[in-house]
Amino acid sequence: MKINWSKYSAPLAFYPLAGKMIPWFGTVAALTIAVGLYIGLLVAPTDFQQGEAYRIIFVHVPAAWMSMFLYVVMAGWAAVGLGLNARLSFMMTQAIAPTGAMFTFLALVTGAMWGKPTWGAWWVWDARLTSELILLFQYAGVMLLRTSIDDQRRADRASGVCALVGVVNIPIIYFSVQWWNTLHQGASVSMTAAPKMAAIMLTGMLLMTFGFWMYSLAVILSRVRCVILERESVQFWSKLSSVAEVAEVR
Amino acid sequence: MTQPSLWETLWGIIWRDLLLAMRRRSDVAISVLFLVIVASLFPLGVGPEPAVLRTIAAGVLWVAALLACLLSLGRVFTADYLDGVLEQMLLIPQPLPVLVMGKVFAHWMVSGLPIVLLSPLLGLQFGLEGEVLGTLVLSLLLGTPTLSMIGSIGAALVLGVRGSGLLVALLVLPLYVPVLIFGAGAVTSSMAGVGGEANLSLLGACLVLSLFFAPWATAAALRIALE
Amino acid sequence: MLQAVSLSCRRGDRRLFSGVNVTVPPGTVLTVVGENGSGKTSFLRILCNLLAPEEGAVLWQGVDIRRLKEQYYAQLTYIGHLNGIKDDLTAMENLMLTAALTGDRPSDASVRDALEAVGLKHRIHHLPTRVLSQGQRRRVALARLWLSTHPLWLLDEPFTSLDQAATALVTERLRSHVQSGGLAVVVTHHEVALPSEMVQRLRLDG
Amino acid sequence: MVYWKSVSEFLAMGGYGLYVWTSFIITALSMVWEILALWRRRVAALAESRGITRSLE
Repeated sequence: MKINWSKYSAPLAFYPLAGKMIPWFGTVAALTIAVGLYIGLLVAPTDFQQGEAYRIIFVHVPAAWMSMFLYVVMAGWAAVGLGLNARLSFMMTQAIAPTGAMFTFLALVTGAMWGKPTWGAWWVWDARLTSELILLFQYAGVMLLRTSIDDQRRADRASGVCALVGVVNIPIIYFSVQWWNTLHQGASVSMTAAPKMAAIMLTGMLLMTFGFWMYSLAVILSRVRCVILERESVQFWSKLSSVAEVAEVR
Repeated sequence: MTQPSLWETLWGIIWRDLLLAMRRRSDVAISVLFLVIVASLFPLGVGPEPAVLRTIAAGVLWVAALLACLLSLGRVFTADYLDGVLEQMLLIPQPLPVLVMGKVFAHWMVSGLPIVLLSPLLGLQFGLEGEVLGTLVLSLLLGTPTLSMIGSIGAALVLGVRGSGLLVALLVLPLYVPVLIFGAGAVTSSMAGVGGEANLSLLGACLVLSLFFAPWATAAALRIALE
Repeated sequence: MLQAVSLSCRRGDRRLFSGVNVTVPPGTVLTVVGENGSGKTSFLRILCNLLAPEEGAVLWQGVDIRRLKEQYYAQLTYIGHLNGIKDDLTAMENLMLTAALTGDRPSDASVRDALEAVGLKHRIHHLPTRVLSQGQRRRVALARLWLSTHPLWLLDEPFTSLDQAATALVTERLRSHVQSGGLAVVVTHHEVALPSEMVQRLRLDG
Repeated sequence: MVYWKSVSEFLAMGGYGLYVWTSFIITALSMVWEILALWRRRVAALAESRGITRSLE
C-alpha cells in the first residue's frame, strides 16, 4: 500500500512552524498597536471639521481595511484549495473567517460611533458602510454553510465556492451603492477624513493597521493550529512514530 | 450511435422541466400568489395615499419579486437531487455548465416569467402608469433571469443540507443587492422623469455577467454536493 | 477496457478501501461485493467520476476518466442506488427523456419493447410513476438497459426490490450485453447467475 | 509632544468621549475575547488529541 505522504505532511509540517511564528507576530502586534494608540490618542492634533470624534478612525479604518483584506485572502486560500485540492488551504479559509467577521463587526460598530456625532445618525446608507454590512452577511454565510455540512470535504469545498462568489460581489455592491447614492443625493461625507490628512494622523492610522494585520496573523495561525488538532487528530498524530515525537511537534 | 447535439440535449432538459412544471401547476401558482399577497400587504400597512404608494412602489414591487424568486429556489435542484435525476444529469455527455443554464432557464420560465407578466397589474395597484409601468416590466425582464442565475449557485450549495431554506436566503440575498438597486433604481428614475436607461443597461450588464459566471459556479457546487 | 489503479477512498474519518487494482476487460462483468458500509457504492461512484478518489485513478481504454470527462460519459450507462425516475412523468416519458439526454435515441416502439421486456406492458401510458410500486419503479429504471447502446454499464444494486422473474430478466439482459462485447460493473449482494468465465468478483473489506 | 493639557480633557475628548472610548473599548474587548476563546479552544483540542494519542500507545 502506497501512501501519499506529501498530502499529510502539509499540516504536519505547518503545525510546529505556525507555533514558532505566533509569538513573533503577537509581540510585533502588541508593540505596533501600543505605539499606534499613543500617536492616535495622545499625540495627534484634533481635526478641524470633525473635532475629537475623528479619533475613532484610528480603529475604524484599520478594522474596515482588515475586514476586506482578510476576505480576499480567505477567498484566495479557497481558490488554492479548490484548485490544488490541498487541505491546509481549506483550513486557512476556516481559520480566517471568524477574525474577518470580527473586524467587519468592529468596522460597523465604530462606524456607527463615528457617524452619530459626525452625521447625526447611527447609520447612513453610504457605499462603504453598506458594503461592510453585506460583507458581514457574506462572512456569516461562509461560516454557517461550513457548519451546516457534516461531511468535512464537502464543507470545505462548498464554503470555498461560496467565498469565491462573494469576492466578486463586494466591489459590485460598493459601486452600485455609490451609484445609487449619487442618484439620491445622499450623504457625501466620506469616512477617510480628508485627502491631505496630517502626516502624524496618517502615521498613526498606518501603524494601527499594521498592528491589526500582525494581530490577525497571530490569531489566525493559532486558530489554524486548533483546526489541525481538531480535524486531523487520528490521521495526523498517528503518523508520528512515538509519543515523544508528538510532544516535540506540539 | 450519433451523439445528440448540445442544443438537442439542452432542449431535452428544458422540455422535461417544463413538462414537470405543467404537471405540478400548483407549485408555480404558489410563488405567483406569494408575490401578489406581499405586494398587496404594503398598501394595507402603509396606508392608501396614492402619492405615498407611488414613492414606495418601485422598492416594494422589486423586493416582493426578489422574495418570490428566493422562495422558488428550492425547486431548481432539490427534487432532482432526491430522486437521482441530478446524478444522471452530471453524467450526460455534455458540458455541465450548459446543462445548468438549461435548467435555470426552465426554472425562470415557470417562476420568473410569471412575475414579469404579472407586474403591470401590480404596478397599477400602486398607481404606476404609462412609461414607468413599461420600465418596471423591462427591469423585471432583465432582472429576474439574473436572480435565477445567481440563486442557482446558492440552491446548489445547500443541496441536502439541514436548514437549507434559510441558509439559501443568507447566501443569496447579499448577491441580490446590486440587482435590487439597479432594478428599483430604473423604476424610480423613470418616475422622476430622468429615464431608466442607465439603470437598465447596468441590469443588462449584471445579466450578462451572471450568465457568464453563475453556470460555472453552480456546476462546481453541484459536483461538490453530489460527491 | 476499464481499469482501476490503486484506488483509495475515505469518507470523513473512515478509510473505506485502499489500493484497489482491478481490470475489467470487454465481455466480462465485475461484481463488487462487501458488507454494508464497505464502500461499494463509493467505489461505483468513483468509477463514474461522480466521486473523486483519495488516491489512484480510473482509466478507460488507458486514459484517465478525469481527462476524458464527457467523452467517457458518452460510453456509460449508470443506474444508481436512486432510480432517477420522475414521479410526475409516465414510464414512457421517463424513458424517452432520459434516453434522449444520455445519447440513445430510441424510437417509441423500442421504448415500448423495453417496458414490455421488464413486464410493464400495461403500465406504459397514462399512469404516472407515482402509482407504481417500488419494484415496478426499479423496473422502469432498469428498462434503460434495454435501450442502452453504451458499452459500459455501472449498476448499483440492480436487483433490489425485484422479484425473481425480474431478476432473471435483468440477468439475461446483462448476459446478452456482455456476450456482445460490452462490460459491466455490478454492485450487489445477490449472486449474479452468469457463467463463471464471464464474472470477476471484487470483495471490498469493510 | 502630547497634545492634551490634562487627563480630564483627554478623557472628555472634546465632548465626544462617549463615542471615542466606546469604540476603542469595544475593539479591545473583542480582541481580548477572541484570544481567550482561542485559548479555550486550544485547550479542548489538545485534551481531545491527547486522548487519541494515548489510545494509540
